[in-house]
Amino acid sequence: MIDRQTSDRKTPDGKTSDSALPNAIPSLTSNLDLEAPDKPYLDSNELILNMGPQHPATHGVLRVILKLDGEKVLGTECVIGYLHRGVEKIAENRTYTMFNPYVDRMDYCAAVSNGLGYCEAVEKLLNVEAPPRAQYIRVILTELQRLASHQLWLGTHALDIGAMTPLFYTFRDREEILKIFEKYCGARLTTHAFRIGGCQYEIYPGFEKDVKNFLAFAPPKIDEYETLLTSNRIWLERTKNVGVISGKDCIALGVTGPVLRASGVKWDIRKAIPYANYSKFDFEIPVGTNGDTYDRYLVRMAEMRQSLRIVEQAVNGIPEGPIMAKVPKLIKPPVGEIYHSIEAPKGELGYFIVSDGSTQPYRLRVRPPSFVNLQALDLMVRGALVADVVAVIGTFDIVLGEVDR
Amino acid sequence: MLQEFMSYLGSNLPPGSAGNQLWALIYVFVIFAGVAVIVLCMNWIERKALAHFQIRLGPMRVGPHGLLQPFADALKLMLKEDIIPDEADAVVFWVAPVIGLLAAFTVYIVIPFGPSQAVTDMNIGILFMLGVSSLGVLGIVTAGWASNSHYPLIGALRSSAQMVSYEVAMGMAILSAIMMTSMNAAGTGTLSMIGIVEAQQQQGIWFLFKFFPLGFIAFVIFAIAMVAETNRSPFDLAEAESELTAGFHTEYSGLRWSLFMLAEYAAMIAVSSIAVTLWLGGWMHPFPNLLHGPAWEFIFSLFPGLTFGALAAITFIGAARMPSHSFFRIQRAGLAVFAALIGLVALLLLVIAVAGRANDTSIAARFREGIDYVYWFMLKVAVFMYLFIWYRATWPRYRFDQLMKVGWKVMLPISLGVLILTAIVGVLLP
Amino acid sequence: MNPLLNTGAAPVATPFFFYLLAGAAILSGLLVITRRNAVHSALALIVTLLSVSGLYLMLYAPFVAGVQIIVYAGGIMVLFLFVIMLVNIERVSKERQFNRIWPVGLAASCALLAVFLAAFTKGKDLFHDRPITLPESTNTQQIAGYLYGEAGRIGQYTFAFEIASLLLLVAILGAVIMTKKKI
Amino acid sequence: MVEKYKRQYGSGLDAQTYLGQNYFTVDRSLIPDFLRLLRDEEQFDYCVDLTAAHYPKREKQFDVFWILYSFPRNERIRVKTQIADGESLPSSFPIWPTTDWLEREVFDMFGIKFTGHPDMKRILLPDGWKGHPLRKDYDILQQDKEWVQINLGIESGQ
Repeated sequence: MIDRQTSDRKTPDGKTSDSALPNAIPSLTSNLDLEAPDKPYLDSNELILNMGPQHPATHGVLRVILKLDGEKVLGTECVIGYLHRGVEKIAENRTYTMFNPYVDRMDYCAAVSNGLGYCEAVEKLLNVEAPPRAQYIRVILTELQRLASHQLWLGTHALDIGAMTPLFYTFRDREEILKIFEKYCGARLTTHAFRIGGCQYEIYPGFEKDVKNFLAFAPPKIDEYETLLTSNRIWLERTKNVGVISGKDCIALGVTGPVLRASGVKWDIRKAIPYANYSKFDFEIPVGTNGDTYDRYLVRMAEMRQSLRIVEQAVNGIPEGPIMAKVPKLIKPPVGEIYHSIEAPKGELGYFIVSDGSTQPYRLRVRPPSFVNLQALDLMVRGALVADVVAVIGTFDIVLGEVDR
Repeated sequence: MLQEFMSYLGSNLPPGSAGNQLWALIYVFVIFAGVAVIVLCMNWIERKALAHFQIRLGPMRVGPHGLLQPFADALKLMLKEDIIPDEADAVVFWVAPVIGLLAAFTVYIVIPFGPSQAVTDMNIGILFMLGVSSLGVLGIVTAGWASNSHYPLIGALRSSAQMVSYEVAMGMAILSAIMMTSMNAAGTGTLSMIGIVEAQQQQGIWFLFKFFPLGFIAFVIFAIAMVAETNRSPFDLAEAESELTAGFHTEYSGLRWSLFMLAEYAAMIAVSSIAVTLWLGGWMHPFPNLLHGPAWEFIFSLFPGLTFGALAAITFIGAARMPSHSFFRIQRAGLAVFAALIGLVALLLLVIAVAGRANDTSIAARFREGIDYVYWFMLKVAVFMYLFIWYRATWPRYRFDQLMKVGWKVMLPISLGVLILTAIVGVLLP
Repeated sequence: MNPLLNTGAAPVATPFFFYLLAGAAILSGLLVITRRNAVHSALALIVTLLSVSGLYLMLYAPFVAGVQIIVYAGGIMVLFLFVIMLVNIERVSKERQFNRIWPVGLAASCALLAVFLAAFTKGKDLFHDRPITLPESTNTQQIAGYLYGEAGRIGQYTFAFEIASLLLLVAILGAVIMTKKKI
Repeated sequence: MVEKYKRQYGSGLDAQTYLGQNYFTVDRSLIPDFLRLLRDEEQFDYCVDLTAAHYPKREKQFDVFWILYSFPRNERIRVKTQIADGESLPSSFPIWPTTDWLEREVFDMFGIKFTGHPDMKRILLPDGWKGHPLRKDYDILQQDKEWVQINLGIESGQ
């Protein structure tokens, strides 16, 4: 019914040479002749619709310019930068430890994993290894944060498509995780839980008990979300083969995280390049088949269960020992540059730090997953309807604090 | 004057067809007041039920358990400023909600709450209802046009296209139900609403169960089309917040906007009462063929009293469980008074039920019958209302093209099939 | 079966309601032709049609009244409004309202007026007011009888009725073909 | 792998490793085809990131980094090149479409133009903004006062 350009086109000679790739993905922005000369507004059946920064369905301040023919989307252009706070410029004027809290403000839905990425990057620069007990605590908190971020995604995504009830279920359960964060490090959202070299605080006495209670509390709740949505006729209708993207296009566009895994590419940094001794825990990586919105939903639901498995193994095996490695009070890493990336809930979150031997990083580059994933929006939405644009923005699970930095 | 007043009470004809304008007028006012009260209660129940679906409490602050919330809303809407966009077409902008309201309310003169409890017994009852409900589209279209801005126009066009296309499926389903009425002895069906229910009474079976699968399928088709007709939950594309801001009534505010809400709820009640009349045997108590005879009559006549008694008990428990902090004193007292009120009504109903049974021709007997009829009718409509709310809590929203696909490619063929099958089965079976 | 339409007690057509509906019809009729804005005249037309359907009810023809509401007010007028909305009417309202050959129109309307007056004055013996003979079965059954024939017999007009529906089918197909841009 | 390319390009290229992460420092002239070579022969099919760093005192002021990763070989390398201020680089959009927004951000922050890029304009800052913030000479409190006054109508951002 909707003539959609199939995304993995083959060139005439069948080889997907690089010449095939670019025109396989028409240049993303220049096709939108926004300055359409003097075409009177309503006469041409094309319509420039502005899903502006304050639109209820764009998660945060993202402005999408849609070029519509009736209901069908001809092309989109994302205008971002409304939340740009110049984090990388600030980093060049702060010492390593002072910059730690800024990192939580970038992807405010998954602050703990931002902190983990930054601390591990600086530890790699200092060539220091956090003690095992600290690493276990870090793994528990990061996986709980992944679960909370996925729950937040599910609530808002279902709300965009029209189902109001899941939002309240997911937020009720997310509350339990935030309580554990609050007891451990005093903050619920921007937690600043870790320090360079390990963890700041010893785990409070009831920590294992709380986490174990949560492990018993969570699985039936996830089943509740599944019963609400997975076999819901209208949910299937609204998400099946909407915003389809193939594995090859994902890799070409640098899309990572659940979106990449839903398109059939079995790649997860926790398994590919293990960090924070993830290699000690066994868990699978859920993979989708045809890369549509429904597969991304299934992949994230499976990831929630995997995170619980990891937390369970980590809580039972917390080793004794110090929680802070020997790190000088004032961190002055040697001259050099390193790149370190972790598997954040949205995708590959990377830190590229160039240090010139002083206490302040010479250049700190953050590779945000949402910023790079958003480029695929135009390809996935071309030929779809306006309601699908809303659904696809939802499946990306983008956070504008991370896109704009 | 008094003679004419008393003369009507004896006859068992609805006032309109008995040519008694005075009583017809009184009935009209009673029904409109009743619908307004039901809409207020619906507003409260919808917010509370939706809240409890979503594990939250819903309005608790205005009055005990938010009972005064609807009145507060109504007052707020009346006092709120009524903005008219400047280039908007003032006349049409004012007329649109009035059309919507007219279309929604004129349907009530034909709805049979009881054999003689309808305003009038038009002999083209259902036809009249279909005609007036199609007028509702006009209200929406003019509202979208009058607000003279981009989103309402799209919203209005979308929802009118949706209503027009689901009216077709609805019409077919109603046709198959009417065909069933003509299977009685006289061989000629009837369009009049009271006639339909009487046909079900004579055949001693609800049309829901008649020719088993057919009646049920037609009922399901009507139930779905009815949700689409009133722009409610899975089909509420007109007010799809995520795409168009609020559909055709974006530019409305204050009292005018509340007129639209009133029209929507009134349309919901009207459409579900059509369903009740056609398929669930209007004012008949359940299982007419199995449980009849004076003993069962008496038991069924106790039901109204018992339900109100149960309601009173629940409110009393609610009042008792309220924390005894001084702040809650007024609220506890308020709730207790409310509970006492409902208890009183329950008592009254029970007394009438008992008195009415004694001798059949007395005023009490007529009252008891009247109350029974209206009670059963309203109970079935209440079940439909609860379904509307339940849909709203669970279903996500249809995309516009899927909505049209379901309307034309799924509902219409099935309803046509049911229509033809009912005809064939009707002719073959005696 | 429910009793006859009414037991012949007070007739439906009370003078008050008749004058009310007739007045509304004439007033809104005038509005239709005088309003400059197309949407206003469309709404006025709807009011006219509804009041005419009220008049039908007075003539013991409820079926025709119901059809009038459904077909005219509910169906055709909705399409009118759709068309008016999609065609932007700024251009139309600027054209001159009266075209040049208005004398011909005036002459025709005077002739019509003369015919009505003649019928009204001399018509006393044309329509002798005999009592209304109520149809033995209700109006809807009577119409069905004509159209589809009493139980078993083919009615006088069944064939004509089917041909009319065929005509409608042709019209629908034409509409589909014309709008078939690219489906 | 490193020896193969050393023989092929000799002077223009040398490979170092630091803390286990090896990277090439490549001369500016080799850029487009060396990257294409890496992608086709060595299957580095995923360009993780493209950034730059500003060294005002050096004669060639900017370091531009490509961080590449190969799925089949599960290996990550970096390619570094140095260009002077005002010079432009051939865009690597034809090789990896993901660099579209990354290059726009580098242009936005550093002012390095990429020739052959489909839509070379600012991505984070407003289009009319003058100055490139991540340059060392761009003070942290500095703002494009003129843009702020025209568009926001306030005296200054501070």
